[in-house]
Amino acid sequence: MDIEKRGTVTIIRTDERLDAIVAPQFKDTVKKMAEESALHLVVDLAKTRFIDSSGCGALVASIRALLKNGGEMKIARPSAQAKTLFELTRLHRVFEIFDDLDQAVNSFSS
Amino acid sequence: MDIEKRGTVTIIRTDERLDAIVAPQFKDTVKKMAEESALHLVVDLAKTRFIDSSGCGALVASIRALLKNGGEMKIARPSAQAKTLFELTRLHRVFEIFDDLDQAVNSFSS
Amino acid sequence: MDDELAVKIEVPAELKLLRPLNLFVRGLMEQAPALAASEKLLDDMELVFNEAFMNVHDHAYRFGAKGRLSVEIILRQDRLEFRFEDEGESFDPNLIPPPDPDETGERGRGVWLMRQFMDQFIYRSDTNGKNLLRLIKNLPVPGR
Amino acid sequence: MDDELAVKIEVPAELKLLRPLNLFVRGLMEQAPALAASEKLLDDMELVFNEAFMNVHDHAYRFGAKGRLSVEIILRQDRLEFRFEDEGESFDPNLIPPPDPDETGERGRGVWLMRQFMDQFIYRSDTNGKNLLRLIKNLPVPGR
Ligand SMILES: Nc1ncnc2c1ncn2[C@@H]1O[C@H](COP(=O)(O)OP(=O)(O)O)[C@@H](O)[C@H]1O
Ligand SMILES: Nc1ncnc2c1ncn2[C@@H]1O[C@H](COP(=O)(O)OP(=O)(O)O)[C@@H](O)[C@H]1O
Repeated sequence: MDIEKRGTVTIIRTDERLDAIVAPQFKDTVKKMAEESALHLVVDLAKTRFIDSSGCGALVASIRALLKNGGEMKIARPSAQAKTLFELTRLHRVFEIFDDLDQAVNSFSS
Repeated sequence: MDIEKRGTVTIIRTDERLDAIVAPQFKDTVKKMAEESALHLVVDLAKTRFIDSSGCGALVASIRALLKNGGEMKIARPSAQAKTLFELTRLHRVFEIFDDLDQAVNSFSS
Repeated sequence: MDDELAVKIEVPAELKLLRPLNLFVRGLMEQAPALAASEKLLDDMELVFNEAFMNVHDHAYRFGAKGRLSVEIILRQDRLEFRFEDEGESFDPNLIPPPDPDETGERGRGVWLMRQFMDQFIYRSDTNGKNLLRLIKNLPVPGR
Repeated sequence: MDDELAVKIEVPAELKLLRPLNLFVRGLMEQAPALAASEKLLDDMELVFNEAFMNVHDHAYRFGAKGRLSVEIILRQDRLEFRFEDEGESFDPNLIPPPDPDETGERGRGVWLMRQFMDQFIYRSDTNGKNLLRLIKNLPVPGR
């Protein structure tokens, strides 16, 4: 997991797997950032080959923490596996999802 | 495994693992080429993270088949793991080993 | 692969086993032509395996030390089966509601996802304290 | 990792299990600090595991169908042990000569390599037809 600032947007890049091993750390990191400021966050899944239900749970917890604190969250570059999972769990209606990172970064309403 | 011709030199590139699964195929391929012509062969191990005793056996069988038919064999870019193994089994005295592919290719005595 | 390939793994249901087991199962499945031919099928089955493991970890052994888990993988040309046997808390999967599509909860998607991806989800809790979950997927047989 | 981590795997000694098992063992070893700290140690232990598996495949079950193999991996902070149990042909490792340094034979390096990399190589053939090979490596304990 690594974090990059691009103007007013924060990009968080997840590793190869977003599973129960790393989901708690991901969630805590985003929550902490969300509480500090109204964050514009892009979760860049480009490197993530595998995401499970706890990964989905961490993304849901993250977007809730952001919205509560006046922030916003977008998802960029999900794998085919992640897309399938978001659609099955109907999270594609909760997340705004982009196949292109720049589009995700430029999509915030400010 | 893939094969490239560079002038009079043939380069054979092994995959991530040179183990009992692929050693027979490797050996057969080299033997066949060795019997067709006096071959100048470089075995490029750059992609090979893991080699075991059957991989070593296949390399030994290959060099023997080449020498018998007037060919020569060099080894290029072994991993640290492969180097350790060649030294322990004293095969570093049997093989001519290069850390650089071009040097291996240009090392043939013709 | 003409015959049946059966492997059995006994581990403590600890988090640090999750990824090594996933690597093993993925590697094993890649040996089966019907699975190797479909990245999506491999992904789906890896997810199911992962969810089943995590449920034993999170729920069957939710109190205290993580107990033993026995995993069997039975691979035939036309069928893949995972068997998860634990000695922890049991549950009744028929009482687990499907996730509410309008709820954005953090949990409660695992059992439902497994059911979506598998052809059979069979859970049995024995009087001897053992719980067995069988997850069965029919595989497409090429050329039939 | 304070405690002992013990896992047991039962498989047919078939070639197609080699890589999935190697992935599992490598992944498991990476969970142990003393092993994770050294790529060389991980490589050495992966090689030993691989050689031991292949010997059961090639020699214990050299005739006909590949029989059952039980592999145990016992990981402590200061020690790694592999146990390979088969029901095939037995042998006397003390009668296996070290490889002749001037011989360029294709085979005959496995047992010797395992002995080089491990602290203990213990082989026992039981009257009940089971052969057990124990391969033990003492691990460097950080800060001791
Ligand atoms: N293997 C299991 N053993 C005991 N209870 C389980 C098991 N799997 C699931 N459950 C129960 O079913 C519920 C739903 O599980 P699931 O759909 O996987 O969602 P989650 O794991 O996120 O809670 C769990 O909260 C738990 O009460
Ligand atoms: N697990 C085993 N069961 C039976 N015989 C074995 C086993 N391992 C090794 N051997 C015997 O010891 C010999 C030497 O083994 P090894 O050093 O690994 O070389 P290789 O496997 O290349 O022959 C084998 O040829 C075989 O006769």
